[in-house]
Amino acid sequence: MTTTDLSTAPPTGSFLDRFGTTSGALALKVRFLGVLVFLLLLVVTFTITAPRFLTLDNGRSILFSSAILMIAAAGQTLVVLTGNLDLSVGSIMGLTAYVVFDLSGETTALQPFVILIAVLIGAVLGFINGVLVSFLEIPSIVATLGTLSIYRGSVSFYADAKEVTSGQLPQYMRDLAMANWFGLSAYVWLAAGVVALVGLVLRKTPGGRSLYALGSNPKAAEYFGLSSNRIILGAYTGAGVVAAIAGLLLGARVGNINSLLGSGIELQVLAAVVIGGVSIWGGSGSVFGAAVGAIVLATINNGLVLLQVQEYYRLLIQGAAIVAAVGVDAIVRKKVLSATTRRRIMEVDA
Amino acid sequence: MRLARRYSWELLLVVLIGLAFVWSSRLSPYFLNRDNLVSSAEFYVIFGLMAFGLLPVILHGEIDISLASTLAVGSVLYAKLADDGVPVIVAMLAVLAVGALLGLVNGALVAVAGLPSLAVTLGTLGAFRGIAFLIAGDQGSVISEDRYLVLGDGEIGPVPVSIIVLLVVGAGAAALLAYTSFGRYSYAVGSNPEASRMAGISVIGTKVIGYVLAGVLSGLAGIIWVGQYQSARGDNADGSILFVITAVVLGGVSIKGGSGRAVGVLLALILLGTIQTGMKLANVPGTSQTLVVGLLLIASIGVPKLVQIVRGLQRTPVITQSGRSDAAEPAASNAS
Amino acid sequence: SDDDAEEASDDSVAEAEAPASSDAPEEAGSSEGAKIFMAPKFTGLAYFEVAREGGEQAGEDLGLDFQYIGSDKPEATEQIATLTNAIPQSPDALVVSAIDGDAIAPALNDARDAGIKVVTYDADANVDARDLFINQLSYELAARTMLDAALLNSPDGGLVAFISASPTAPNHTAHVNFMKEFIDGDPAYSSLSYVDEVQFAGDDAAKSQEIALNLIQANPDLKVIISSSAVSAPAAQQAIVNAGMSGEVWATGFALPSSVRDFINDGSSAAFALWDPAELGYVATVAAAQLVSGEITAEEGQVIDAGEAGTYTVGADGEVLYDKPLMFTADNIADFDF
Amino acid sequence: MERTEQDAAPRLRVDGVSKSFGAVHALRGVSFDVQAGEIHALVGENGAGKSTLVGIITGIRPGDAGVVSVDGVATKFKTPLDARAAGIAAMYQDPNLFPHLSVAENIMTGQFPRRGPFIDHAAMKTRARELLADVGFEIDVDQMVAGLTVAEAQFVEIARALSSDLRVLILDEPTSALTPSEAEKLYEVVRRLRDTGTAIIWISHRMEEIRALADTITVLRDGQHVITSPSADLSDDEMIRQMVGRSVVLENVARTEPLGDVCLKVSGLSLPGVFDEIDFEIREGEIVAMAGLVGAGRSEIAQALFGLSKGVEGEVEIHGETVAPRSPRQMADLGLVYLPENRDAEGIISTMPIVDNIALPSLKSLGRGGIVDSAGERRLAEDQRSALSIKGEIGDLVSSLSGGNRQKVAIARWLAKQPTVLLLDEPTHGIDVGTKAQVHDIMRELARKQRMGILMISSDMLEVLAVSDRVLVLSRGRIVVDLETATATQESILAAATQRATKATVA
Ligand SMILES: Nc1ncnc2c1ncn2[C@@H]1O[C@H](COP(=O)(O)OP(=O)(O)OP(=O)(O)O)[C@@H](O)[C@H]1O
Ligand SMILES: Nc1ncnc2c1ncn2[C@@H]1O[C@H](COP(=O)(O)OP(=O)(O)OP(=O)(O)O)[C@@H](O)[C@H]1O
Ligand SMILES: [Mg+2]
Ligand SMILES: [Mg+2]
Repeated sequence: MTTTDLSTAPPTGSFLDRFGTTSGALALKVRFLGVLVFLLLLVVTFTITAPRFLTLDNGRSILFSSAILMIAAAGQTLVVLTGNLDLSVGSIMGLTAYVVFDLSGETTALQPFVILIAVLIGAVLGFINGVLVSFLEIPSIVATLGTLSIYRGSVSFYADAKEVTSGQLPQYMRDLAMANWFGLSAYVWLAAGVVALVGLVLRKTPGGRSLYALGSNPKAAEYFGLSSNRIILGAYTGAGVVAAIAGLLLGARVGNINSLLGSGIELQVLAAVVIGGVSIWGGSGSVFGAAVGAIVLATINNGLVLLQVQEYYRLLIQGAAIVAAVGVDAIVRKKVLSATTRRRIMEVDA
Repeated sequence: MRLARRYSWELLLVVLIGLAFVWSSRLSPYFLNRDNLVSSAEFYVIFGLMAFGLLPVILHGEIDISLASTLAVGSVLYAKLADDGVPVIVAMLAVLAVGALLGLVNGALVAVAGLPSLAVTLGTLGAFRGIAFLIAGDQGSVISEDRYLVLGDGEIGPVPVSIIVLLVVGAGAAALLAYTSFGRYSYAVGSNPEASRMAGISVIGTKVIGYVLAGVLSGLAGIIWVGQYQSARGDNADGSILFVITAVVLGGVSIKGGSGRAVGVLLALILLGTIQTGMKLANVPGTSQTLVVGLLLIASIGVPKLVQIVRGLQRTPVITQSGRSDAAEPAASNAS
Repeated sequence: SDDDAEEASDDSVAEAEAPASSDAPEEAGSSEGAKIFMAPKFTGLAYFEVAREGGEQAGEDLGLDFQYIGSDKPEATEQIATLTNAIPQSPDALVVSAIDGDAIAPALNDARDAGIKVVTYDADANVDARDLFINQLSYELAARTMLDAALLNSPDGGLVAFISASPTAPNHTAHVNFMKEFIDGDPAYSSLSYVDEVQFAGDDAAKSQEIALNLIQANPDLKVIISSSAVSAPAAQQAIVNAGMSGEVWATGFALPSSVRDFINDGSSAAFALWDPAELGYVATVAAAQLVSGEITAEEGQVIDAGEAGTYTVGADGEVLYDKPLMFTADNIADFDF
Repeated sequence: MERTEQDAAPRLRVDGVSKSFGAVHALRGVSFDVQAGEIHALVGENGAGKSTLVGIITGIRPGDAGVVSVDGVATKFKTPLDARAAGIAAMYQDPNLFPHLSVAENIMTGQFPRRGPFIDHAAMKTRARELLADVGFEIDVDQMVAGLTVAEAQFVEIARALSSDLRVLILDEPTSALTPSEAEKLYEVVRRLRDTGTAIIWISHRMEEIRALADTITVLRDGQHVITSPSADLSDDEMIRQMVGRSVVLENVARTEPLGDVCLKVSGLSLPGVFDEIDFEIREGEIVAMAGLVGAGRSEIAQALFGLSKGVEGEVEIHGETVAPRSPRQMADLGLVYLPENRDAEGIISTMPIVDNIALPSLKSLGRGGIVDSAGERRLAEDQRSALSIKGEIGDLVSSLSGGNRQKVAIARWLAKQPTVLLLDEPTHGIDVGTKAQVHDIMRELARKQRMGILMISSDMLEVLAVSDRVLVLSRGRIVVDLETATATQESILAAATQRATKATVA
């Protein structure tokens, strides 16, 4: 064990020197780099095995495919950071897309307010999740498992087996799904925007930092006077809003919307978040990691189609990637915790 | 009185089952028909087996969402072995062994490596499903040789073998938890893993056994699947884990671990089965069924808490802000 | 091929009528009041809703007690539960689209043991688990229809790729196999070639789109994506439109006209195919009613008279070919209101 | 010391504050004043209620009764943030930082400077740097707390407690994890703050530190206020007497039985950074006490012997056989058991009945083939219940018991396994005096009659003197003294425990 001489100035040694003494911080950095390395390895593997893989066009295509998952993963990140999770994300997406486009299809006057309505719906659904988890103290897995069914049930009830067809969508939403801005699909920019916005909120606002604080050390959060109920409520509401936006974009992209839209996507979203290095224990990870996680999943899907590999292997590879990701998380977590909780008992004089 | 308090959740379930029975029989005149009750019960055997498998895992404070995929591996493997004419007993043992192996994989990752169970089993959920498809190939298989179907299709007198299997497994689970050291360790580990370790219990071993049991029972469910449906495909039981978790939680098993009983799970299965059967018999649209099950799940946990909060508001606030899990204590002491 | 089917049914009308009526003396041709349940794969899909309308129409025409049952979850166990719970309600017949034809077979057999007639439509169950299968299109005809649609989109032919719902959907698998066979062997389709590996999208629109894009990337000279899934085909076309590749790549296959009307109208697609699901549902329900009344017994050669919807002859293994493919093009798309 | 504001109300007044946790009375009517510009030491044995008082003053938990006033104004803080707004801050005993956040964020959480909806990062960092500079500490405020050393983290906590209008600063055992040079740094900061008029409450177990710093000393004992006195008027001996003074005098019962063979022999036991070169033996029938300040590493030694630690070096012999402790299960099977100090978290499973708790470690030997012998189990529990006179029925939940009875359950579950070596960590911590005496009798009975070897870790001097045959005094991970109890006094033990051990120190 080393003793830092307190009188010395801030460490100014080489890059590695500096990380040598701060293993926890290093571990977290490595964890994020790890996702990128994993993505890089995937890219290299596919580039070697699938000649068509490394083209600009294919890159664009992968980004476009991952855009909606990125947004949904950004919302999920908010919740996972607090040490909870949201299994109802697919249902929120489906419900929002269906209801919003159905309403705007029938009442064209509503068309300009599509986004606003979606945000409202998402906020309400997320708020309900938040109340269940925070005030009613229902473990998040149970609460959102319940709302997964309830929200999905509600949308099928509402839809009554009808479909919203692409013609009913507001023209500007349809245009958006086709738009290309600066050589990339508008969706990619929007996803980048949402991720950046969520990232900004998480990094730069007091609320965002309290999400991390709560997940990082709930007891300390209490000592610091943070209200865990309010933070959790905020996280779920935010996640609901972001999921609603994802749903809206998914609906506009798909065109023909039925009440099943987005079902089952929660597992993909969780996978993206976990692979992206957002710790399932809460408190660590970034929304950018989650976005990279989404790209990783899209890359796997793309590469395997390029390689003409059977669907089954996709399931296997994705599963292995998740397990590997949490394995790395566990090691990182140990490092982080050991750095702050170890109490030095003996004197070690330099 | 003490017994009544100890089994208050089960009593509540029994009352609810009674109400559901009345409701269902009013909803549909066909409900109280013996054959119908039997065949409906048969339908829930597969979910019940997975629920009893999930029970120890949740009791230990963990979760396993990969069980339906394990079932699929079991069913397609069993079908494959049946196709190859492997002796029935050998085929069954092989499937159970593979179920155990898959459970062991989960258990090792969760208990030995200390990884979060939700994420681990999210991974193996996909991986095991992939294995099931690899075994099954593109097409499913149809099994018609009766000797392979006894567990799912056979009958002893008027009672289907599969129901007997479920009841035996349920009784076994109840006995395992109530009368064996494993059961005692399970509650201990789920209630307080640190104290359990300090008491010389192998927390890792206990959790691993839980996962292995879950795997074995899912494998058994796969065998029954083949018996009941005389076929197997890679996508068998896809999506059924939500129902299984609902049954376990509704059965009064705390998702945080440490409490819950097999009887509760059985009663929850009966309750869910009664409601769903009633609604299906009345041809209630599927959407309402989804809604009702979701609401039931949340209500089962949310309502007691809500009552507690309301009661707490009425009393002068004696606050325990310590942020510990002793938040539940006041209610318990209040009741006594 | 359309004509073939009608000729065949015309021929057999005379022979079939006699046994049909003599076989069931006690009910002598009346299905009035018969209780018929229609169970789609799962509820909430527009295609099945259209078929339901046909069933309801038949119910009205024949004075049936028609009910539509099912779960909104696309899971075999859910359909099994639905069917199991239909039996005690003693319907006279079940009209079923099988989500897993093998797995629901025992339930259907139970129904038949209880004296319930079983008719499958859209997706068949095990042959011995039902009385009749009203097949919308024979697998060969379905394959040809989709290839024809592909050629309408891309007259010069080119590379095609397939998206199916799942490896376990037998009709999709059969369609693909026939399409491959025809491309390999039939000179009419020799301008086409295909990507061997089939992709699976599980009737999920979002996934279909991702796969479509990946297929385009994987195969630069890809011309047509073909899918038998009424979800995947329009979704894939939408993905192509979104990607700004209309006119370079096309998606086609089976789709409801309502879901592809815009593509056809704006010229991004020349043709999609299907049949009339409402009429299919109508025919299936009529067939069920006639089984109930004893007008037919599902023997080979018997004729189902569905009034304006036509007459159909029972083929081998109780299979009834509806076989009326529809090709939606710019010329006729306005005529379809489903 | 000039107190210009003497006429005004005291900076902080604690008046009749009480607090119970269930059956435990952590504080009973505690009252004392703290003046502006003084360092006020708050001392008392473990469990005296010091930390509980800190929590009440800073709004972490409400007291049951009593008033805390600042500058004559009664306060009602709902959260620590309210307290901070009123200029009252604390550095709590257990580390409370967010490992994943940066140093600056940890310092400023809850009171981020804002620019619009955003945190003003520049301002935040500047402020954090200023506060760190105030405690004479310079580190990169952007780095993550997870990367800090323990001492650095401690200074971050202190910096966090500071603010421009700081009126009262409470430090709960701030130096327990610091080296002397680091501690010295902290003393300077505190003195400087005092000189600018802040009232400081300093909680510590270290004599020389209290002597060097405190202007005034308040002693708590068993949740009650004993004395508040200027430091100069309170000698070390007197202070210790006030801390340990008991209403019931524990009797020292002389041992009459001879000692048996060595049942536990430890040589050269080391865990890097925690304890070093620990050597001792325990004989059958002997009670050996291990004394020392909190944090001396006593629990760690016992835990290492029980197979709970990895990376332990050295040799352990049980009844002459060398063993390598790997797991509690293995050690319990070998007859060596450990009673953890953290009773509720580690010693018992409070949601299970008494009988289950007692039988838990013995289940395997009781039943056959994994089946629990419930009759045997109940018999076992009943025997222990009556032997240790545990209140209540064996079917009762342990959560319904008082602390003392919970502790008896925790002891009973090991006794049921008939071990030969007992490691008891603070066996009477936080239990009432009557039960305490009972536990002492039980220990004597086990050693003298049943010939067990007992290692008792205790911070209660009188208990050490009354019960043990021999005392090992630990300081900072090393045994500094090994005394026959007959020749030891409280003062000699405390003196040894508070001295700074060096490797050369041998008693
Ligand atoms: N949250 C709690 N629940 C139950 N009992 C508690 C709680 N917090 C403290 N106690 C009990 O209150 C008493 C006083 O504890 P406290 O931590 O205030 O003592 P202390 O003087 O700070 O001791 P130390 O010197 O060991 O830090 C102890 O008996 C302790 O066990
Ligand atoms: N590695 C560690 N990680 C976290 N906390 C630790 C660690 N080592 C010691 N502690 C904590 O430091 C405190 C004091 O350490 P320890 O228990 O070893 O001292 P002790 O001499 O046994 O004191 P006592 O038993 O009188 O409290 C304990 O509360 C313990 O939980
Ligand atoms: Mg304290
Ligand atoms: Mg200790």
